[in-house]
Amino acid sequence: MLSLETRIGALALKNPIMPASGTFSEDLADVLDLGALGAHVTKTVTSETRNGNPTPRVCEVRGAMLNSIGIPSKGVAHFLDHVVPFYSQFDVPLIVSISAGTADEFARTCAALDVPGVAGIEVNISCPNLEEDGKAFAMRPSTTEAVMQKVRGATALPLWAKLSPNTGETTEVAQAAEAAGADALVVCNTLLAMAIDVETRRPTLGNLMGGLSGPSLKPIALRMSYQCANAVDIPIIGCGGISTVEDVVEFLIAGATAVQVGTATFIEAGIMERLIADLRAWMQAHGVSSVADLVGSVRDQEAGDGMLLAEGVS
Amino acid sequence: MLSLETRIGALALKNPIMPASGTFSEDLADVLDLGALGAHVTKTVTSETRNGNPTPRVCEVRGAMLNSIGIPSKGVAHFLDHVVPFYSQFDVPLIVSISAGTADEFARTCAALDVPGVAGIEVNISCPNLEEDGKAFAMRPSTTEAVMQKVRGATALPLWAKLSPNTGETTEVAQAAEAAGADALVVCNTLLAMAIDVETRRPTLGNLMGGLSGPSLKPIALRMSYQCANAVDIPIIGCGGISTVEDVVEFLIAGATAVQVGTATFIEAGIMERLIADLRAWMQAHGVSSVADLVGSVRDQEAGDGMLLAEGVS
Amino acid sequence: MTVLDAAVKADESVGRFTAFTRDTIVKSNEAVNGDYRLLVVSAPEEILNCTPGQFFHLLCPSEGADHPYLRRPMSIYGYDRARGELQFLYKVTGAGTRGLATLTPGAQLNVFGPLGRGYSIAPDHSRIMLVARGVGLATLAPLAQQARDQDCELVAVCSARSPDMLLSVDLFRDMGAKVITLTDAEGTSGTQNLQHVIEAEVEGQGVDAFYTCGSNRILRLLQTLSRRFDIPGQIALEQQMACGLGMCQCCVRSFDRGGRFVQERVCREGPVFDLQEALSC
Amino acid sequence: MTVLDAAVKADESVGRFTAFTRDTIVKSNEAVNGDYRLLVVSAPEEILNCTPGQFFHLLCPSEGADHPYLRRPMSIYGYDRARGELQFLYKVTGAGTRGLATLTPGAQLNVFGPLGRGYSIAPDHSRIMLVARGVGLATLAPLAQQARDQDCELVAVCSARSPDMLLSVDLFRDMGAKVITLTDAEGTSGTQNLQHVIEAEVEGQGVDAFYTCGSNRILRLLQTLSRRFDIPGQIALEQQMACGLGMCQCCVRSFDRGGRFVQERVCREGPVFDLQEALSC
Ligand SMILES: Cc1cc2nc3c(=O)[nH]c(=O)nc-3n(C[C@H](O)[C@H](O)[C@H](O)COP(=O)(O)OP(=O)(O)OC[C@H]3O[C@@H](n4cnc5c(N)ncnc54)[C@H](O)[C@@H]3O)c2cc1C
Ligand SMILES: Cc1cc2nc3c(=O)[nH]c(=O)nc-3n(C[C@H](O)[C@H](O)[C@H](O)COP(=O)(O)OP(=O)(O)OC[C@H]3O[C@@H](n4cnc5c(N)ncnc54)[C@H](O)[C@@H]3O)c2cc1C
Ligand SMILES: Cc1cc2nc3c(=O)[nH]c(=O)nc-3n(C[C@H](O)[C@H](O)[C@H](O)COP(=O)(O)O)c2cc1C
Ligand SMILES: Cc1cc2nc3c(=O)[nH]c(=O)nc-3n(C[C@H](O)[C@H](O)[C@H](O)COP(=O)(O)O)c2cc1C
Ligand code: FES
Ligand code: FES
Repeated sequence: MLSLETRIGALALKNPIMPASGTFSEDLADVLDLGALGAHVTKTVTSETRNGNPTPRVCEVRGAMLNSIGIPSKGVAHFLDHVVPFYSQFDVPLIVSISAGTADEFARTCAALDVPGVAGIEVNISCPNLEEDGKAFAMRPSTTEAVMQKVRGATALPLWAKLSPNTGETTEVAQAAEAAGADALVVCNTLLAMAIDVETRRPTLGNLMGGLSGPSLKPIALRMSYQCANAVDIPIIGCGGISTVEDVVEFLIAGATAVQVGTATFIEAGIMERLIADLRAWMQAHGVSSVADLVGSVRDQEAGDGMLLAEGVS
Repeated sequence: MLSLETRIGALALKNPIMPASGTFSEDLADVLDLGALGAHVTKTVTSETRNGNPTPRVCEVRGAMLNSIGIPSKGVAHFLDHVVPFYSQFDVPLIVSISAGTADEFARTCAALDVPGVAGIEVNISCPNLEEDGKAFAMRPSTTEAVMQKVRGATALPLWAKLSPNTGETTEVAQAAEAAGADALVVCNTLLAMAIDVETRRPTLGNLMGGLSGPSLKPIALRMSYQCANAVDIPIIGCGGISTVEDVVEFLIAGATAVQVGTATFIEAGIMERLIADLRAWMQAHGVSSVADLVGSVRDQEAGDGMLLAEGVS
Repeated sequence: MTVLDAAVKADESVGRFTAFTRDTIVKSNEAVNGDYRLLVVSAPEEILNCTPGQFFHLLCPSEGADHPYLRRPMSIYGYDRARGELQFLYKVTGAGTRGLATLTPGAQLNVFGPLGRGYSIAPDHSRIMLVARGVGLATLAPLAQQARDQDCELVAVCSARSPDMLLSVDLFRDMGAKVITLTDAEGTSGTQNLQHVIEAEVEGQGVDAFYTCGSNRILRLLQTLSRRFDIPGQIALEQQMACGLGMCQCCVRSFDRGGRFVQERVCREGPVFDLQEALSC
Repeated sequence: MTVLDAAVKADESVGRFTAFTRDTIVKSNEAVNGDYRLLVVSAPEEILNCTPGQFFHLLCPSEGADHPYLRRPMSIYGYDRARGELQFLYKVTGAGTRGLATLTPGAQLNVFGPLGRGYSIAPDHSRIMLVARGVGLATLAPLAQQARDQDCELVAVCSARSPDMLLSVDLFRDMGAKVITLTDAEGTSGTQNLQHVIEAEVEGQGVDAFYTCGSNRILRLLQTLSRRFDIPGQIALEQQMACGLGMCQCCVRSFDRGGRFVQERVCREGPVFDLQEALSC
């Protein structure tokens, strides 16, 4: 009786595979059955309309990509009128990613989206804090806590805090989000990076710098997922570079309860559907009957191979 | 009159290519002419002998590697007796990388290495601060400044501070190092990461987590090099994932005055010699006669392609 | 990256889905003149439900030091359902197209599509004109067949360095189009002369719509003539792409919608846009 | 990764340098029995200055989803300066060796070496014994030739599942060694019997030194016998490697040097170590 079900707090997902914000939209219905996914996670939306960053907005680097899309947004009103109704046709939890420049605006945006059809809010705190030095909220525990407290006060919906790899305080930020009432953590967003065209000497992104995503990010996101799973008691949703079923399983073993797939969808549009099938096959082949049997099953006490008994160095 | 010469403060290097600490030793003389390199940078040494981390100490991930070697060290005394004399046969500046658990021990180690034959000290502040919460000195401006001030007081030799990518405060750390008297910044060390063998469910490194190096690190190290070059007035030495002459040129354009080559040497032992030749050829082909003409020549004011004139979103 | 050939699911998915990831087999891949190569692949039926102006997103093979990671967008140069064939005409410019150029007959090429919104010929139009230069011909070529299928006369104004356009010229003639060639070599491809040629057609037998792609110079000229003669038009644009499907918003360009700038996704709202709304750059 | 074939510099570098990065050409690469494959490459002279027990660090090709990034260490199974030939005997276990297995005659294989410290036969030794099991034979094989070159008698005790060892047995016989085969199939490969066999040789014609590699069981037995009979020995060990040259310190293992544990680099101080100092694990 193999089951792919998993739970993120109050939310039951039919399987642990969902899209990452900004790499998914209604348009994917042209390619696969959106009803098959564990959850739907929409592109980050802001309360007002926004333009996003100058083009070029993406470039590729060795085995990965950079993006500086920014958060072009048609605003919450448009989102409520056009996007939420679209997803209501599916029996899949709809998670809406939001962003804002201040904690209060986060709360207002969150409240406006607390409507039937929205199953949860993903709080994208990787955006600049406009009231302080412009550093992303997710870079510090204090600013993370400030935002999460405000949004917690604004809704009873499940709240997922999306962490950033651009910090030296991963576990502190995770704990701050938990303390402020987050129901789960999404680990993680893109990592700030850059590339320059050596022929033109121009940065390859219009915005100079952008976020690294894809396979190169995986070992970093996996480390952060493991650290967070050990630092908090709320579920972790792994995200970063996932493109094979082994990647999915690796995140689950590290402590994630579900995963998000981003950039891989750009390379193979139907990949999420395939990963669901592959995960079932992997579990069958390995005699694992439930996702919960994988989650956090890392044998971290048995890491060393015991070959070093050194008291001195030759 | 093409010249590969470059200057790092008081030090004149015959070319901008040097090894990264921990990926180089006397043993490379079996393979190439060590006299051809721009500088020699030794594996981090501590004052006392140390064992390093349990094995397995390395593993590979997609297009990159993780290591948790740690700092096995035979101590400063052994270093002075055996290593410094070896390098004195070459007309190449010898840069000694040091580490310690406290700022005072950093200073003592530095003072002990201020001997003829040593041309500069690379201060590897990516090691845990034993007096505070165990976080690496390089993760915060305050701890960076504390160490750099002490070592500055201990020697008149050129001091290079080696920054870590595991921080959300890259420019603040860079400025702290400069303020405390660093003569140059090496940007950067490895990025904390992890991998798990899904069959055994064991972490693939004996030490659970380790540092990511190789091509995947490049866009991150390049971003940091660019940020630092804009934040401080001392030279930047780029490091991270460099394996082609285009990589070298990209770092120079971003603002680095020289580069360090690490992991690439494991794949192609003679790569540094080749990069020196390739750089000469590249400069020739591009009509560039001196390294200084490349350094910091990024056209960051011309990044966008001007295709977005949006006032609204459709 | 191993990509599942989902052909097994083809039956149930056709109709419901519009874009497909499929492994195709290279039939030929030859240089057709100085800069361009013609790639012909055999493709399953479900991906051949194409409209001229649409594109495929190609997973280009790695070769040597080149490791193209993202897919590369490529206009449909030709599609033939009966023969199960798909064609691309491309110019080798970087890692991805260098990879394409290494494909030999029998090799696999993974394609994703058809994608985007193509050209349309209004049912009441009986004489249309396409104006193309260089690799733009690749995008406009299938319009000739469409015009013939709709019993619409076509005037193809082809501008190029002398020998480059020959392939498409033959193709256009085969489709019964009136072909006017303007070449740098003969000094006939300048804007002035191009304008005269177009005006002569408009004022002579008449033109119901303009079709073009790419070149800024041609865009500006056609916009002027289109306004002056009140002739509608369509243009196919290019922009860097990641997803190709409308999800990532990387491929936006600005358009002038009645004096207001709006952003649209080239992969989704385009690549074919209204001639007047397009902005040259 | 394109690796420079630095053959042009070969002349000036030989003598001065001891390890070289070179592209070799595959002559053959065939399964020799159930688990093992024999890879023969033609190699330039400067890299054939080998000692038995040394290894090369191989840049294994990518194949499908496998992208081996680091090099893979592989013992020298055979080297022949006159024929310009280098041989490896390997077992397919993961991404790197799967890649090796795809190599066909004519393909290039980039190798780095020879590396490490090999076995040595003391000038005053006249009868030595090697004890090997499984793929360990790959490492010990070239010792037979060395023994013959030094006019030293060799007893080769080869333990294996029945058919696996045949290749090396023939090789040892060709080199004039006395070969004793012990197999699981015949029930002769147990520790007890192995001990009897070795004791018989030691107490019979005598043995001046033991040589082995790999297996913990054999290591422990040989350490006991070596102490009891005061016979020196050498063992080749394995450990994961990155640089292969001594720079990265990832390949360390612990050794017992007179009751004190010390760490040594398998790639540099080894892979061949003193039998008594090695620790089984
Ligand atoms: C809808 C559409 C249809 C196209 N049709 C054709 C065609 O039929 N024939 C043809 O030769 N070319 C066509 N192009 C351009 C083609 O996509 C690029 O030449 C190709 O992507 C270059 O890839 P590369 O790796 O060889 O070059 P590189 O310069 O190395 O590419 C680097 C990156 O920039 C992107 N890029 C570079 N040039 C363009 C471009 N002009 N448009 C969009 N992205 C670009 C690449 O996709 C890649 O992500 C089309 C582009 C679009 C958007
Ligand atoms: C000095 C030396 C000589 C060797 N000689 C031979 C030989 O002649 N024939 C042979 O079949 N094998 C030999 N091995 C083992 C061989 O190196 C490994 O089987 C091979 O590296 C496995 O790589 P893989 O990618 O196929 O397997 P994977 O398991 O996918 O390898 C993953 C990583 O672990 C490392 N690794 C795995 N197994 C070993 C091992 N036993 N020793 C060291 N690193 C390992 C790999 O190098 C790689 O970095 C030798 C090892 C050493 C250290
Ligand atoms: C083009 C693009 C746009 C993205 N937009 C958003 C966004 O709007 N909000 C957000 O929280 N994350 C965004 N992300 C980050 C992804 O959700 C994800 O965290 C990241 O890409 C790492 O996962 P991956 O390696 O699987 O892509 C975006 C990523 C990409 C590549
Ligand atoms: C095996 C290994 C050991 C290292 N040891 C050290 C060290 O002792 N001190 C240090 O400052 N950096 C050390 N580093 C980091 C490198 O110097 C370099 O900063 C990093 O690897 C990024 O460069 P690369 O991608 O070119 O390897 C080590 C890296 C590796 C791979
Ligand atoms: S390429 Fe992703 S939206 Fe157009
Ligand atoms: S493999 Fe690098 S020191 Fe041995």
